[in-house]
Amino acid sequence: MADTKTKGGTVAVAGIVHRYAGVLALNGVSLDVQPGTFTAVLGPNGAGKSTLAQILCGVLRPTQGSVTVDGVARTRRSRRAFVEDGVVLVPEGRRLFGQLTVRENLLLGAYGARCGTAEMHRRLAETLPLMPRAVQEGQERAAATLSGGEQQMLAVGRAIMAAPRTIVLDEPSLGLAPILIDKVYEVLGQLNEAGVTVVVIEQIAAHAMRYAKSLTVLDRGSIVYSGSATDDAAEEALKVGYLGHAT
Amino acid sequence: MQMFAHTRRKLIVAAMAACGALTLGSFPSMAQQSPGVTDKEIKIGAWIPLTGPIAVVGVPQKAGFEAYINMINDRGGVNGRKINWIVEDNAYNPQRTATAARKLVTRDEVLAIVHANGTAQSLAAFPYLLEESKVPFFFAYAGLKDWWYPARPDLYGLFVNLENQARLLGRWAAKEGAKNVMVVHSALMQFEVVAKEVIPGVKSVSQSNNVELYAAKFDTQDYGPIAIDIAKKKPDALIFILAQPDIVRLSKELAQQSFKVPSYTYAPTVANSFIELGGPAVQGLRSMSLTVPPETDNPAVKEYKDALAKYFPNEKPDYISLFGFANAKVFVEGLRRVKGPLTRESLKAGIESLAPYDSGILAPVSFARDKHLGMTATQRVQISGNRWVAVGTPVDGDKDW
Amino acid sequence: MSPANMRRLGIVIAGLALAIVVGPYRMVGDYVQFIVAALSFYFIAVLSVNMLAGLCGIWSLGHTAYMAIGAYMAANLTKMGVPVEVIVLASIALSFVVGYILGLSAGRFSVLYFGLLTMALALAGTEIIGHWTAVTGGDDGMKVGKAITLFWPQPIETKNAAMICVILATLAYLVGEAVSNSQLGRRWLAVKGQRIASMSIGLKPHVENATAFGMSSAIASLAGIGMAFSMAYIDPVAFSLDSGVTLIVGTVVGGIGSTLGAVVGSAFITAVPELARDAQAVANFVYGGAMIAVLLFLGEGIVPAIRRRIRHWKGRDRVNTNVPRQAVDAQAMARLVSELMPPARHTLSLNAVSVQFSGLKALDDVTFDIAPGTAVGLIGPNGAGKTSLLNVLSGFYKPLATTTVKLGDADILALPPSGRAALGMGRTFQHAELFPELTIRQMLLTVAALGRPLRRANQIALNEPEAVAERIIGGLGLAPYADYMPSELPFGVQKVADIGRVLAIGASVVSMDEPFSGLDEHERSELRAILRGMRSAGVSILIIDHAVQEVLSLADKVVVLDFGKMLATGEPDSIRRNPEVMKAYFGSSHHVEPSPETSAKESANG
Amino acid sequence: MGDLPAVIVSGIVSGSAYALLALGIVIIFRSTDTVNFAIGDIGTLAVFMTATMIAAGLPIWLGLIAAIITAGILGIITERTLIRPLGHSRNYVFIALVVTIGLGLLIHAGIFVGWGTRPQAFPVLIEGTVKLFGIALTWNKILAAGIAAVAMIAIAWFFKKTPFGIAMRATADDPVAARMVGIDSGRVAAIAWFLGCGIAAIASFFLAADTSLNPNLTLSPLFRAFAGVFLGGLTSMAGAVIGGFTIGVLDNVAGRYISASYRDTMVFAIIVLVLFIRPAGVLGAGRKERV
Repeated sequence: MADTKTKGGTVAVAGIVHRYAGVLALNGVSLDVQPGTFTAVLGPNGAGKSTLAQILCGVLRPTQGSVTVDGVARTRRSRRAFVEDGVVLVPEGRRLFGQLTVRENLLLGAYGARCGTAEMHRRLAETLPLMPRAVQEGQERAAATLSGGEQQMLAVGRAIMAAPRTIVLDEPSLGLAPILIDKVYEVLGQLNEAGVTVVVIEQIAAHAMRYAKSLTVLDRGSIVYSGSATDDAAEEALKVGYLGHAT
Repeated sequence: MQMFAHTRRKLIVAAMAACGALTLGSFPSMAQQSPGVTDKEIKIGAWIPLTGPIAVVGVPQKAGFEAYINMINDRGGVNGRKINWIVEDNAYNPQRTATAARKLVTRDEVLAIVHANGTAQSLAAFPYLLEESKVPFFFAYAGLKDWWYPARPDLYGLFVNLENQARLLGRWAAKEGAKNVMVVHSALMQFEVVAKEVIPGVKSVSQSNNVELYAAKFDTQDYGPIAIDIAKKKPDALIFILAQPDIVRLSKELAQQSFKVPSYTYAPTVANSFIELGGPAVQGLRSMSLTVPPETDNPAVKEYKDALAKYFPNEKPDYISLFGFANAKVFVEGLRRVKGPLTRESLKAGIESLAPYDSGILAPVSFARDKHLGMTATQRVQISGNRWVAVGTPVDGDKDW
Repeated sequence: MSPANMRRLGIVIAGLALAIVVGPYRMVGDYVQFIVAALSFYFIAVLSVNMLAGLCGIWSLGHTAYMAIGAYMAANLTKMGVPVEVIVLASIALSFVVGYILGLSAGRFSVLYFGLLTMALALAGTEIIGHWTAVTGGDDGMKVGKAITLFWPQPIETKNAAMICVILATLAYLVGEAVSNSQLGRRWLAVKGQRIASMSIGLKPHVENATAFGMSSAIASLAGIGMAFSMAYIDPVAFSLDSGVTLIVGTVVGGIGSTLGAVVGSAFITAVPELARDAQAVANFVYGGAMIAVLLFLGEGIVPAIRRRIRHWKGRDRVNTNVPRQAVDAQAMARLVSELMPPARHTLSLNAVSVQFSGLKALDDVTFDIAPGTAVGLIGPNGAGKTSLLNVLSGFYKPLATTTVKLGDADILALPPSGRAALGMGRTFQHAELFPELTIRQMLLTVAALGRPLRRANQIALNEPEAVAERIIGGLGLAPYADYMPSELPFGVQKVADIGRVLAIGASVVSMDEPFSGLDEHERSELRAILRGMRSAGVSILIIDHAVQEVLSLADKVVVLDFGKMLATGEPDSIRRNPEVMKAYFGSSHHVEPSPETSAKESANG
Repeated sequence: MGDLPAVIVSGIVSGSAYALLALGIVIIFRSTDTVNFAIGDIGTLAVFMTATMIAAGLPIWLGLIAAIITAGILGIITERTLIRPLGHSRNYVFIALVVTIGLGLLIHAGIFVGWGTRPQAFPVLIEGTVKLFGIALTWNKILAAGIAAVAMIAIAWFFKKTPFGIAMRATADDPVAARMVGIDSGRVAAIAWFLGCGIAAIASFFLAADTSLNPNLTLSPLFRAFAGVFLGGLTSMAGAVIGGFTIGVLDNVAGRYISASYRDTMVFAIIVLVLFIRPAGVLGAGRKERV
């Protein structure tokens, strides 16, 4: 396995079209995530963000278009292959294993990435310090008993256990109080500084915009802006995407 | 939708046409003397449980009867006619038996039902078979007292009725000194009726004797608690009115509780395969046999062994198949004695002319116009080692011995 | 005569003819009589299971219990000299009541659990039969006397009971056909397909399920009567789990939701054991094998699979894309609405709406009004509480006690979800949630029939369900799609049809859940026209959508939710300029410590 | 009532077969949403196959291991060929149940053709009996209960401690999330069917040694196992085990003190009551059924 601390992965999609039961969710989306970057994908609900997140990570196979990981075509590979390539998803709604313990949830992140027992425990020791206190001290608690913010952190922790080179987060701020959202983003910032490529998919722009270096705005299945997160054009694109053209 | 209506009509027409074809098929295709009889063949039928818990009895029963029929057919049949014995699997289910009866009578058009199995099962077929269709029924492997007293026009038996067997068992137990007798029976009516007849048997020796009836669900798998219960009650003797597999299971549980008293059961249990399944737990079990032991050295039993080896090499010689063989032998003898054209009436007359007839396997059988149960005597037997051995001389269920 | 009536007449004639053939004139042999009898009573039994599975999605492994009711009633009542006709009525009544009561609980359980429950009941039932010797003859069974009938001087011989079976089967066939092609069957399909949407049009799923279960049970009891008379002997084995499984085999093989499927299925389960009499294991091989093969390869059973192939082959499952949907403009829509419903008369007022989930407030003190004939937009980021609010309005969430929701003087919260349609409240769904097994026309017919009382109360002239459905199909330009299943239609059309459903029920206060999501630009512009038309015809509309720009351009008033609280309310323009709203959507760097990058950005902007 | 302890012990011993079957049912249901009605038949078929090997000279204890492995492989084959191809349609859960009923019919027919319906004597691992609370229990039954206990502990350990076991529980908890994390759902399903059917074979093996080997070996134990499953809740492994033992005890107590002919009535009455009053099972708390 590549050394995760120094090398961020890349993942790119091109010409993605995706339909659910005939409904067009993505229409010709191309996105190239550069290694080591912190990218935010923003857009209102129904823009196709979650679909894009799942395609980036191999959870969904696109109706049309291609997915490449580190420059290698991966469109038809299984989700497991993506995990092995170091592309890890923190799904919308966290999707922790609520009946399993905190520790088991963390271990599973490493298990999914095919690592041996010794390595698993080594990673656990590395990951725990990044976690909030409740997670560190409540390793035998059922994950479902954690608070929302702790659960989100645990979900991030589970992803870190997979030693990601690219981590994709689908609405990590959903349902969290602002202070907790900051905590999550802090950890993401640390990861990014350590070289991991981070892609955050958000509806609420606030926090993502503070960390992201590049921004993609998605609206109704198409990319309406792609570029630096700090341009005026970015802000304008966001407003148009959410509120429509100012009249 | 319109189109489907059309399709549907077509289907209905097709179905009716098919029914019509079946109807034509069911008319006699050539002149016959009587249902089931042609110049070349005599069709008779039976229902036997070949699946389910009683298949243990049904399979060898069928093998024995069929071995004799095959032997006769290979020798040219009876008066040039081969016998075609059609067996339906009734799975020991009364309703399937009612269906089988219809199928045998109306589709196969058998001359008679011969050597079918099951009391309640056969009762289920009676309304159709005896009342509506008047098809004679010979030698059921079953039977209650009221089947024979008084004799019914189309019903003939060789099986010592179960109530008489029960009464004999009661008497036997009491004569061997039991004061408190427990009768364990399946909670089915046909078993219960039989179990009750143990009481007069026990009381016929001494009025002060006690009899307790103990019902257990038919085909109980786990006799553990029942065995514990029985062991606590400590009866002097146990009489099992149960199916073979149930007796094996109960005996094993009783042996496990080290509860050992003289135990008795009735004829359907007597089989070597039973000893094999029951193992040490059934040692000493007393019962009554309708036949001589299959180990007997006489020409009739030798004929049986040869036929069985030839036609059913997988069946080891055993009491049940031997009884089936003997039944076939008695039936064929009756068939041989038919005078004039073979009809249901002449066949009944042929059977009634057997008075007496010695098959070499059963006690001598004898029928008459008003005596349709051809055999009432049984031989008491007991398990000793890996076989059943005779105890005393044959006794008659109709009398106190 | 209509094709449907022609078909019914055909069935009656065929049934009578068959009854005569197998009747007392000895036209066929006993065996054929018996096979026809078995085919008939198996058909009735399979039909009862099939109907329930097909129309309601309820699988019963225990319908043999109702057969037992019929059979033992026949056996016992015949002994007392009761004629067949009375026995039939009595066992229909008893089975209906027992089935209705059990059916009431069907909605509490999943398909699997209810299937297992019916199985357990059948097992318990067999035990009861086994022990209730006085009535059932116990495990040994009992003899059934000859059937006595009012139309024949002598009792009917056992073999001629085939006639009774055929007549009962014909009746069952007619009932089965009638139910599946009537309002009743369509209602059941609606409940089966979309429980929540069915409540939004005023259906009570548990009552519909109970009625269906009761009817199905009553039909199953007819099979028991036929069986009893043609067997002349009944015992518990006939009503055991094995028999229940056999009925499931018949249902699965023939195909669910199809009367003809029941014919094929019952023919299968009658024929296999008959043909396999000489090879005892064959029947089980064929049963098991056919069951698995059909489920693996045909899924829905023989008859529906063939139908689907035919439909596909004739191209009936594909919409002709050459006929574009005729666009609907706002005026035409307003005319359509005003023909179908009166303008809204009452204000819908939501007062202090609060909802709590395990200590967390999903909605906190939300208060606003929807004045008659206005459109109110409800927006807010994900997780703001929009869906919770809709669920309170539809009756699926119970808000805290301080909450009041009133339409005029009527207390909405006191009503069950299904009771709100009667007040003229309706809703549309984000994913359209059309009834998957009804064509657009069938759906509109069903809903239009349910909307009758409301239109009558409002003195709307156009009230015949057929006429209402036609008017909506025409008015919404749905004509090219009316005879297709929802899954065969483009999503935009499905959404328009969903609006058609609200019109058909006669709602004048309509909540719309994400009407714009999943639509393309063309469809959006049409939807705008439809919404404008509805509003100008006086319908009160609550639009809940993420497509903020659409809501802002359509609504008279906008309510913004964030974290369950009302963040802002007012006219669209004021909302557009409201900094609080901006913050909710884009965040604001003023209140949280900025990260280095953001500071850079701010200074660049500043 | 002096023999109540004895009756309870005997109930626990007979309950071990129900508990094993119940555990197998729950393991398979949790991982693949399939209520496997053929589980007993698969176990029985495996024991029939090994009986042939034992008759040919295989040591009995190896026969037990062979039966477990055979049943496990039959389970995997079933999952691959009959269950997985069903996909996940709307009525998947019920359709899968009906498929296993069909499979049960097929296996029955197969055993009938291969071995006939006559019960065969089946050897026991250890002869003899032992006295406990004044009643005698055969070593066979004690051993059955012991092996059942060992198997259950091993399975508990497997699910609690091994990464793969944790992954299987995770899949039961949220199959979609498990796939997202990278867990191989196909392997999870295969192992679940292997384990489920394998432990069913243990039950079949000892039931056969107890009485005789016959095609209906697991028919009535399976219903008792289901009663146990309903008591414990369809998704709880511990619940299934406790439920199975409880049914064994209740059945014995009812058979001893109430009526030997009303035992099944009692068992079915319990199932109906539990399903009606507490569909999640008396012991089954937490998660509702996955549908």
